[in-house]
Amino acid sequence: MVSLKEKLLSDFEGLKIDDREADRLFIDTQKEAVLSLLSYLKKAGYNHLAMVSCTDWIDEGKFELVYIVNAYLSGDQVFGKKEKKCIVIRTKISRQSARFMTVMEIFENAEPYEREMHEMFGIDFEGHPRLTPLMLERDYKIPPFRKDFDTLNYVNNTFGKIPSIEQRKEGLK
Amino acid sequence: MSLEILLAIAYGGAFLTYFSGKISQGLRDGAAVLLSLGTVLIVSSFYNVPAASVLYEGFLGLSLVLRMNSLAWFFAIAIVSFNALCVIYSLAYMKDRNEKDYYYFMLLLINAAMLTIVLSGDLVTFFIAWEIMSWATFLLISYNRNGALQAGIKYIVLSLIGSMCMLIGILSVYTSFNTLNISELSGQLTTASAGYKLFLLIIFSITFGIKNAVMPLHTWLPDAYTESPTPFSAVLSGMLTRMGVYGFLVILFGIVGIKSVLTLGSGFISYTKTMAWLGAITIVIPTFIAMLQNDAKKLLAWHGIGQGGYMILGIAFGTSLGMAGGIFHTLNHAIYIVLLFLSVGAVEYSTSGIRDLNSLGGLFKKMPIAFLGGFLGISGLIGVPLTNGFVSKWLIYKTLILENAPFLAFAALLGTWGTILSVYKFLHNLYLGQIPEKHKNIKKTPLAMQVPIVILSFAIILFGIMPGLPLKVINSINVAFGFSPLDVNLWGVVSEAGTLNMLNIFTALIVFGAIVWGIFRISRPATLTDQYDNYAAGAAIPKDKYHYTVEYYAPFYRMVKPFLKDIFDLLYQKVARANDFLCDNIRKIYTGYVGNYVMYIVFFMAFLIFIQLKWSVF
Amino acid sequence: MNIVALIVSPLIALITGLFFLGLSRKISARIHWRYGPPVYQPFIDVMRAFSQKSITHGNFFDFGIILSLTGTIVLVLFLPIGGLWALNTGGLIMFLYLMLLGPFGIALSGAAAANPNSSIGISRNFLLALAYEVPLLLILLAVMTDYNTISLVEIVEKQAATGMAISSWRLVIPGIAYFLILPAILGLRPFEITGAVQEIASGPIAEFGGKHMAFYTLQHALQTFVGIALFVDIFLGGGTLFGLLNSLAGTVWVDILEIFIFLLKMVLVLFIGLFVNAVYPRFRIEQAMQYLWKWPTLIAFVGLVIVAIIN
Amino acid sequence: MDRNQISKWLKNPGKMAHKYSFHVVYFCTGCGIIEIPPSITTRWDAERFGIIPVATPRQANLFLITGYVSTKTLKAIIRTYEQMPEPKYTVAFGSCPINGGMYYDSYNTITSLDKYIPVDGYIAGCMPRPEAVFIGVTHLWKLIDMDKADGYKRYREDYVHYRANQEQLYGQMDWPPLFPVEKKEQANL
Repeated sequence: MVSLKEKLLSDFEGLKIDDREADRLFIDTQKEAVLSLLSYLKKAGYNHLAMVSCTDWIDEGKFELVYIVNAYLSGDQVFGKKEKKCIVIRTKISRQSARFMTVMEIFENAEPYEREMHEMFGIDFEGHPRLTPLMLERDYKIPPFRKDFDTLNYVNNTFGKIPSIEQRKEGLK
Repeated sequence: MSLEILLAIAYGGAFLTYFSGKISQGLRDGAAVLLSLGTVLIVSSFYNVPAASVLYEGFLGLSLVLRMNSLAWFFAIAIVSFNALCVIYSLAYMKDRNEKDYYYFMLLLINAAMLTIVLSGDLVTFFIAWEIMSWATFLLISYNRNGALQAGIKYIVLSLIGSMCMLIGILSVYTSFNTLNISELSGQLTTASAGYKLFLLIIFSITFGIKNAVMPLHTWLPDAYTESPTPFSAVLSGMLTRMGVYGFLVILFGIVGIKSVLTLGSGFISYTKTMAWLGAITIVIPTFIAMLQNDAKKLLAWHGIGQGGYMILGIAFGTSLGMAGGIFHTLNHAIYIVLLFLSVGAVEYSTSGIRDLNSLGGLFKKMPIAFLGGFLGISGLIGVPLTNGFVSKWLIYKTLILENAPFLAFAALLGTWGTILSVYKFLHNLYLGQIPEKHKNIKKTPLAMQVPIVILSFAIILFGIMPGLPLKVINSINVAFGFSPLDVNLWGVVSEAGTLNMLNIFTALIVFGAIVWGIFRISRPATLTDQYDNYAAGAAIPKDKYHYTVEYYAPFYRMVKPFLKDIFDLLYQKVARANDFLCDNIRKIYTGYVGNYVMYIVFFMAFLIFIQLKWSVF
Repeated sequence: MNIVALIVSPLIALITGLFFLGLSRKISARIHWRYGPPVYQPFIDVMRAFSQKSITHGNFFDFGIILSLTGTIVLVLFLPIGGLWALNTGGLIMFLYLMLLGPFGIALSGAAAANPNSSIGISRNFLLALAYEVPLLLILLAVMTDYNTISLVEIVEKQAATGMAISSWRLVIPGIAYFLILPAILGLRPFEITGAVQEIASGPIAEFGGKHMAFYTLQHALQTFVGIALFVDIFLGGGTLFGLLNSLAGTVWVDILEIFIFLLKMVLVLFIGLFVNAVYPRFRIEQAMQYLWKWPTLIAFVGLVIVAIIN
Repeated sequence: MDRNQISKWLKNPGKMAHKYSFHVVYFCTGCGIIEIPPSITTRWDAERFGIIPVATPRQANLFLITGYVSTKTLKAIIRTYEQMPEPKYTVAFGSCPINGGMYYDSYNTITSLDKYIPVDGYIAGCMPRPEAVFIGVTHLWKLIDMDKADGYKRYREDYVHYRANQEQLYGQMDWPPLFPVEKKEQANL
C-alpha cells in the first residue's frame, strides 16, 4: 500500500511534507499548486475544508495562507485507516497587493472565511461572488488584523478623542 | 299622503335622475339626494298610520293591493334611510367613475322595488317587485364588468330559482283559494291540510332562504358583495338581503299563522326545528370562514351570511321574545354592516382601490372618521354591551336558553367568538399597526363620506343605550302577529326571568370610566412618541417591514384549512358543468341536413305504430 | 342594585386580586425552593409604575387601556361576592359579553402601539380565548339550563338552598371541566402564551410604560379575581358554607362572614390552580388549542348532554 | 432592611416603591450575563428584593450592563436606555465599561461607557458573583435615598453633549434625538 506521502511526492513536485505529528500532515507549497492539491485531496477522501486562516509575517513581507482539510467519512478512504486525520496546506503570498484565487469552486464553504480574510487582512480573492464586510461595522484605513495596524494609537485617536461629558460642559462655558 | 303617491315619487324619481343626468351631473346628484330624502320624510310620516289602498283592479281579475302596517313601516323606514345614506355616500365615492346616471338610476329603482315589496298587500305585487329588485341588483352587481359579471350571473341564477319557486307557490295558492290578498289568505289557510302548509312553507323557504343566504343556499353572497361597487354592496347587505327575513315573516306569521307553523312536522323533526338548526349552522361556519379571508369586503360578506343565521334563529322559535330578537337584529345588523362597508369604501377611496388586508395598516392616524365608523361597526357586530348588536343578541340568547335549546345557544355563542376574532383581524389589519410610507399622505375622506359614517355610528350607540325606541315598534309588530307584547321601557326589557336594563350598565361604564380616566390624567403625563420609537430589541425600526398582518391567525389557519372548502359552491359548480355537458350533447341532434330530420320523423312514426300494435293505447 | 356593593365590591376585588398575584408569585417561589417576594409586592410594583413617566402612542393607545380597566371593573360589579352584588341586569349573558371588554381593550391599545410583538401577542390571546371559550360556553349553558335562569344571583341563591352545585351529581362534570380550563382563563403557566416574555417580549403589553403598566397590572389582578370568583359563584355556592351561617341570619355579621368565606374558597381554588402553574412549561398555541378542544370540551359536552336530557 | 419603616413609606412612597421593585432589563452585552441567571433562580433568588427580569425596556427601571461594551452593542444599549421610562438607573459590571479594562486597546471595544450614557454605579469584579450584585443593589438603594442616583436627570440636562458624543462616535445615528437638541449650542471640541 503506497502511503499518501509518497503518492503526493510522486504526483506533485516542489512539496515540503512534514509528517512527524501523529495525525496531521503539513505541506508547504507554492501558491500555484494549492488549487490542484486541494482538488486532489478532495478526490482522495479529504472532503471537509475545516479552516482557512492567515498569518502576517511582517518582517518577511509575506502573508501565509493555511488551509486545513480533514476526512469526515474516513471509512471509504483510498489510503486505508492508518492515514493522517487532517492535512494542513501552507502557502506564502506577498503582503503588498495581496491577491489569491478563491477555492470556492472546490470547497463551497470557504466563502465566509475568505470574506473574513478580505475584511481583516485586505486579501483580495478573485472570483469570490460576495466580498462584502462580514463582521466589522466601521471601515478602517488599515485592515485591523495586520501587524502594522497600531491598535493603541487607533483607540486613542477615536475613543480617546471623544471628551467626557464634564469636559464638554467646560468646553462649552 | 297616500301610498300611491309615495311609490310614484320613488319610481318617478329613479327615471327623473336618469334623465337629469343627461342634462348635468350636478342636477342629477341633487335630484338623487333630494328624492331619497323626500321618500324618507314621506315614509316617516306614516308612523303607526295604517293605510290600505287598491293600486289596480283588473290584473287578471286580481286586485293589486298596497297596505301599510307596523311591520311594513319598520322595514320601509330602514330601507329608505339606508338608501338615502348610501346615495349621499356614493356622491363622493363614484366621483371619478363613469356611467354614473346608470348607477343612480339602478340604485333608486332598487329602492323603489324594495319599498313596493314591503308595502305590497298581495302576492302578485310582491312577486312583481321581487323580480324588479332581483334584475336591478344583477345589473348593479355586474357594474364593474370583468370579475363582477361572474358574480352577477351566479346571483341571478340562484335568485331566479328562488323566484320560480315563489311563482309555483303563488300559483298553487291561487288555484286552491283563488285570492292572493295576504290578509284574506291568513284566514283561509288554517283549514288547509298540514301537508299542503308544509309544501307552501318549503317552497317559500327556498326563495327567502336564497335571498337571506341561509347556509346551503348562500354561495352567491360572498362574490356579489365583494364585486359590487361599495355603496351598493352596503345597500345590498343592509336591507336587500334582509328582504328574505321579511318574506319569512310574511309567510310564517302572515299567511300560515304561528299556531299551525309550530305544530307542523312529526315527532322530533319539525319545520321550526330544522329552520333553527339551519340558522345555527349558518352562524358558525361562515364566521370561521370569514376569519381566514384576506379581502376586507369578502370578510364582511361572510359575516353577512353569519349574522343572517341569528335572524332565522330568532324567528324560528315563534315566541314573542325570539321574534323581537330576530326583527331587532335585522335592523341592527343592517346598521353596522352598512357602516362597515362604508368605512371600507372610505379606505378604498383614499388608498385608491387597495382592500387587501395583508398590505394595509396604521390608517387610523390618517382617517379618524373612517376608523371611528370601523371601530363602532365591529363592536356592534361583536355585540359589545352599549352597542345595538348586544341587545338583539341578548334577546335571542334568552329565548334559546328559556326554550331549553342549549346546543343552539352554544352554536350562536360560538359564532360570536368567531366574530370577535375575525372582526378584530379586520380592524387591526386595516387601521391599526404601522402605517406604510406610501400611505403617509393619502387623500382625506371627503365630507359626503363622513356624514353617513357619523350618523350610523351615532345610531349604533343610540340603539345600544336606548333599545326601547325600536323595541316599541317591534312590540306593535308582535301584537299584529298575535304574540303577547313584551313590557318594554326606554332602557330595555323588563321580564321575569332576568331583565335587561341598559341604563345601569351605561351609568356604571360612564362613572367608572370617568374615575379611571381621572386617575389616568392625574398620574404623570406621558410623552407622545412616533411609531418608529418602538421596542425592537435595541435596533432601529426598518421603515415598511415592522408590521404583522399576513395570515393573522396562522396557527388556527393550519388547523382548520382542510375543512374550509366551500362544498356547496363546488357542488353547484359541478351541477352547472354537468348541465353544460348535457346541453352540448343535445345540441348535436341539429345537424343541419334535411335528410336527418326526415329520418327522425320516420323513426318516430314507426315507434308510435309499434306501441299501438302492442298495447293499442290510443 | 344596592349602592354599598357598587363601592365595596370593586375595592374588594382590586385588593384581593393584587394579593392573589403576590400570593401566586410567592407560591411559585416556594415551589422553586426559594423565598420569593413579599405577598404585597404587586402593590409596590403598581406604586412604582405610577411614579414612572411613560410614553404614549396617541389617544387611542390610552383609550384602549382605559376601556379595558373600566370594562373589567364593571364586570366585577356583576359578581355576587358572598351575597354582595351590585348589578344583575342581563345576567350571565351580559357577564360573558363584558368579559370580552378587558382583552378587547388591551388588544386595541396593543395594536395602536404599532409593535409586531404586541400584534402577535394579541392574535395568540384571541386564539387562546377562542380555545377556552368552547368548553366555558358549554359549562355555563349546562348551569343555566340546569337552574333554568340566566341571572347569576338566582344561581347563587338556588345553591344556597339546595347545596353547592358541584355536589349535585348533574353539575359535577361541568365543574371538573371548568377546573381543567381554569389555568387558561387566568393565563397561568401552561397557557401563558399571550404574554410570553421570552418569545414575544411580553406580548400585547410590549409598549406599556409607567402608568399604562400600572393599569394593566390592576386589570390583570381583577381578571384573575373574576376568573376564580366565577368558578366559586357557579359551582361552590358563593358565600354560603353548608348552611353554617343560617343561625345568625339577618345580622350584619352574616354579610361580612359570607364575604370572608367567599374569599377563603377563592384562595383554596387559587392554590390548586397554582400548583399546576409552577411546574408546567409553556404550551405552543397549537398544543393549547388541541388540548382545550379535546378533553375539557368533551367533558363539558357530556355534562351539557346530561343536563339537557333531564330538563 | 428599612423596607417596613412606615414613616419612610409615607414620606416618599415613589422613591421607596422604586427601591423595592426593580424591574431589570439586561441583555447579553458582555461576559457578565452568565451571572444573572443564577442570581434570579433558587440559590440566590433576586426576587426577594423585588427584582424581576422584564422583556421590554418600557416596563423597566434598572438597566444592567454586564461586561465589556463593543461598538455594535453600544448602539443597542443607547436605544434601550432611551426607551426606558424616566426614573431609570444603570449599573455596569466589572472594569471594562469604566476604562475598557482588559480590552483597553481593542479597536472595537468602548473604553468608557460614561461618555455615551450615564451610569449610576459600577460593581467591581471581573464578573461579580450574585452576592456582589445584590450588595450593589443595596448601595443603589442608598444612592436613591440620597438622591445621588440621578443618572437620568443628567442625561436629560446634558442630552446635547451625550448626543454629540454618540454622533462623534457613529457619525450619523439611526433615530432622531430623544429630547429636542438646539443646533447652535452644540459645541464639539
